[in-house]
Amino acid sequence: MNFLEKLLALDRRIIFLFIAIAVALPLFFTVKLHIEVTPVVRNLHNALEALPPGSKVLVSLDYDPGSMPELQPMAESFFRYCFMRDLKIIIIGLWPNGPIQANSALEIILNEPDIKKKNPKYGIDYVNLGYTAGNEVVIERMGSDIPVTFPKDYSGNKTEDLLLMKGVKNFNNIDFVYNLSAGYPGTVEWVLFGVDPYKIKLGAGNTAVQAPQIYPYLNSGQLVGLLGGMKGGAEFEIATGKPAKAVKFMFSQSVSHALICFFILIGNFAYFATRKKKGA
Amino acid sequence: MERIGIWIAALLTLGIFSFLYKDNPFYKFCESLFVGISAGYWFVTTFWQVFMPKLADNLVAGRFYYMIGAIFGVLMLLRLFPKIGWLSRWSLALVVGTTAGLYFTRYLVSNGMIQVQNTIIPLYVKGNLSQTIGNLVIVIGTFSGLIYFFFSKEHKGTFGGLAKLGIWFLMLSFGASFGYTVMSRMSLLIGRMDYLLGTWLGLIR
Amino acid sequence: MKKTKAVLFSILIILFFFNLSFPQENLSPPPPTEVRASDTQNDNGHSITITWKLSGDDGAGKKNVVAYEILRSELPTGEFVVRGMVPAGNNTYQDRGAKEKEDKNYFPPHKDFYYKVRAKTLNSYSESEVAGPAQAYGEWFHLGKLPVFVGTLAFTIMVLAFISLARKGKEFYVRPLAGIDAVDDAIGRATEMGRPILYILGLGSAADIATIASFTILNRIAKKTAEHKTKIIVPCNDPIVMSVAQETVKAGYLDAGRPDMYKEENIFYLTSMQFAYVAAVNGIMLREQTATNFYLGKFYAESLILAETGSVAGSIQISGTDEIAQIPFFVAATDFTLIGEELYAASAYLGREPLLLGALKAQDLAKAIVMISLASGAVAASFHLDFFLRLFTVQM
Amino acid sequence: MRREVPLAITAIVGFALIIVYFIPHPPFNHSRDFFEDLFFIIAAFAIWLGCLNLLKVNADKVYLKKKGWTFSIVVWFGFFLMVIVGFWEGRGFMNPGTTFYYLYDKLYYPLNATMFSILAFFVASASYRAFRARNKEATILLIAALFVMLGRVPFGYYLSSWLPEGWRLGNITDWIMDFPQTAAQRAIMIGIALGIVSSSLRVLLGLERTFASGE
Repeated sequence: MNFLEKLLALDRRIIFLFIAIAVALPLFFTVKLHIEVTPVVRNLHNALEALPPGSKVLVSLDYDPGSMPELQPMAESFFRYCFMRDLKIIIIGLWPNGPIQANSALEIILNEPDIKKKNPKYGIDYVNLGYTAGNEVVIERMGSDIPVTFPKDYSGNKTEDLLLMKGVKNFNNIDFVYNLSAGYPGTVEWVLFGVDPYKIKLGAGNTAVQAPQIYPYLNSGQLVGLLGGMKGGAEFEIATGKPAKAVKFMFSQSVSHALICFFILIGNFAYFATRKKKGA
Repeated sequence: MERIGIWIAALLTLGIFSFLYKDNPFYKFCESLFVGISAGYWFVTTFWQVFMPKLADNLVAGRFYYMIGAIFGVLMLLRLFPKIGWLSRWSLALVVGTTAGLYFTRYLVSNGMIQVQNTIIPLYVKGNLSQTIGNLVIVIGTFSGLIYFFFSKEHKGTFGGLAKLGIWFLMLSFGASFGYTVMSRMSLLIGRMDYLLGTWLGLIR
Repeated sequence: MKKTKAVLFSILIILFFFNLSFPQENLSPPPPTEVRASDTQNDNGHSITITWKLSGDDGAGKKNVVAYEILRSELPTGEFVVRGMVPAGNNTYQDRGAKEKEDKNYFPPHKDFYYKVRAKTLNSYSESEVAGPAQAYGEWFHLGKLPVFVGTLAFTIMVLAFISLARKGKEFYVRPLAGIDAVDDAIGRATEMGRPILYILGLGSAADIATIASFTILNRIAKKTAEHKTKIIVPCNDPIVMSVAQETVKAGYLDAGRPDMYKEENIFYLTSMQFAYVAAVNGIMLREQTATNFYLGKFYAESLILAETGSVAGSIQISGTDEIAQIPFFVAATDFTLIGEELYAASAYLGREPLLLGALKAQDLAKAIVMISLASGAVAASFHLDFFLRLFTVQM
Repeated sequence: MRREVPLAITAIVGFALIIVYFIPHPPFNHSRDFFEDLFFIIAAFAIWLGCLNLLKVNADKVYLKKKGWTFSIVVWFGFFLMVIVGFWEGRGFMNPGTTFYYLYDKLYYPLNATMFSILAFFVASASYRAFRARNKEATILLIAALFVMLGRVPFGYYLSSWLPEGWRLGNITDWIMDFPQTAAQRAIMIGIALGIVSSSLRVLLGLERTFASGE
């Protein structure tokens, strides 16, 4: 067995160890990395910047804790942005866990000093209407009547009694929709059942696994912008000038990607080198 | 209570990770717990989020035709009794029919017609070279990709060349998905590591 | 009468020329005109659509109209109530309500309603004339879905036509598919080596189209293994999938004339847990030293783990799925991959059954139509013609 | 009876659903929702079936004292822990602050998330041991993957910052995602659409009938 063959037969536990180090070690360092904001994120940010203060933004959180590392930072940075810009937030979920995720993100954001100064109030600056079963049918029903689709908010208050919901009947009264999605129902359903029939303006954040399947809708203009995976989240944080969790994790993400690339190259090199020898 | 919970969660996380070194009783324990807990979790969740709202509430509201769901559901359970187990095929047939019926129009529209509609774009955009090239790439890529999936003609000559181009487009897109999937998995691992090192041990902030 | 008109007119002219007296803000805007109310098309009968011509001060004139309010009444002279509001610049509104009688926002069909539109500035408003009566009613056919209807009908006819051609004995050509050609070699190899074949149906339920396609492929492969007297192992992760798989394999052995060789214990249920299932399958691969592994059906995150283990164990691997996110791992780590549509086509390939081939042909014809429309549509669109685009435009 | 009835049920339900798709008039406009509900209800029963199966398999293990039977007790424990707490909590079982949510947050979530994060390790091992540029197609795939993996993290910027703006790794990745990737996704989606439509039709017409075979 020569060196290359030995290399190929490397115990996978050594590879595992490399990955553990590549992910864990960078977490201890705060490195200021250059994060470029890609056009798809820039477009989303521009669309949001164009909203005048007081605009009503519907946020649909369609994921469960399984996708938290990727989507939770996006939820947090979006809420932070809305409070700073005085945009009114209406939270819903097509997944049962969505509104719960929203609450845990709000808990963090509302305790940040900058936001505390603004002192956003429930019912005036933000509401959480909870979850309703029915997948894409919920979107259709919201097109005709939001208070009927969500008669009560998460804590059991009547939706009509909430100050923020005064005058909100259907998508006509919503200025922007932001969707965080980890699968079905999610961004694709919002495009097909929200954007196409009701002409809503839609921006989305997706897990990286989902993102490539969402790109066709970006290109056709049905989607304003997209945050893809943790990197998308980091770009949004940079674009809004508030680097937070996703930016912090980017160093780990970088190192681990580089390591995977290195593994692919080395593995293939060793494989073809040993094969050639055998062939000769 | 919160602190105890964090300790339990951290130990379970380590237990699963221990499998990477080798199979061991600690991992076996965590895995068995996971099997039991997730079955229980889904049992409870479907009860409160499907059973009650979709079946019980509708029956209470007087929509008795929802009994059909209960009947076919019970037929499904007959599988447990070998002698009349074949009756469960009826519920399977209903599920298959529903899936096929719903998928037929759903896929025809959202994956088919809407994608075609979005691909019918001008090949020449006045004064915008990069958009022109981009549109060309999209139309040619979609077209040649479909050629690859064409089964009635052998991939030879010009046709074969287009099919080859199609498969290159497909592979490029698979490469992109590959990269994005790796990104997702790494993010999940970062999330766990952050939990262990930050939330649990407090080593990083 | 004439005199008064003339006087009024001259006052207006004077006001216009001197532009004095009234502070502008108190002037109400010109009302919306040509208000029309009619049933909303293609709906279930609980909505009326109102259209109007914008007020003269909306986007033009004083540009001070900010919104329109839509009011409804059951009588032309009756009490009008506000039904909704849209921002300035919009000239349509769909007044919708609930379909349930007990809902307080219930919108009764077949009942007369009258509408008014109110143009609002920040501190005043003006109302249009009353429009109506209009009734809401449900349609029996959704015109916006006409392209889908045509597509459905055309496709069904194509499938039936090709099937009847096939029944009459017409031979259809299909091009060779690398993954399918490899199946025979793979089974042969397992026979030579005297090792078993592993067949994984994926994590889908028995109702998933991918799983259904995989059942048919399993049936053909079981037949071949029966002919070669090679053992086939099918671990399942769903009890229903397992019992269907047992029947499928049994039928394959029957087709090959070897029902005696069928062993039910080789088709078994492991667990429904994704990762526990994979761990168990990995164990089988290493213990049984399987010569060939098939992964056909719905696969999720486990695709990578299966493919890696098989690759390291040196098995020939043939994979196929319609889960787009998993195809890359199969392409990179297995020997042959059936990509998306190829998986559905595979059952027709392996069986060479005329009926299935007929359906495949219809699929190809549809694809050809799509490709032609795509190419000519793009050319037409370059000259700003949208005929082809409208062919595929669906209104939900 | 055993074979014809299922095939008939499938065909009737399936074709009815396709037809009502085009009818907005009541009562047909709700029938799709109704069948979707039926689907979920039957699926809920199927989960019961799965759970009963799981409990039975593990009870057998304990009863026969098979290898590792102690772990089967853990399975039972986990299942009934969740079920008892979940039923006791009632409809608001998942609200933060409930015991069920606590169990979810401290047991289910970490176990589930860790199971998935283990994939990161397997990706690494597979990229070293199994992802081979075995032919031209796989080579293109791997090269595109390398581009995206590097182009999507800040490292890509440092690797290619010497290139002129617009030609860096990040820009190339953007371009791949916006155009060739989108094109290929559409081709696959259209192909899958035709495949599903045709397979559904084959199932409804009773041509693909393996699912109806059985005892």
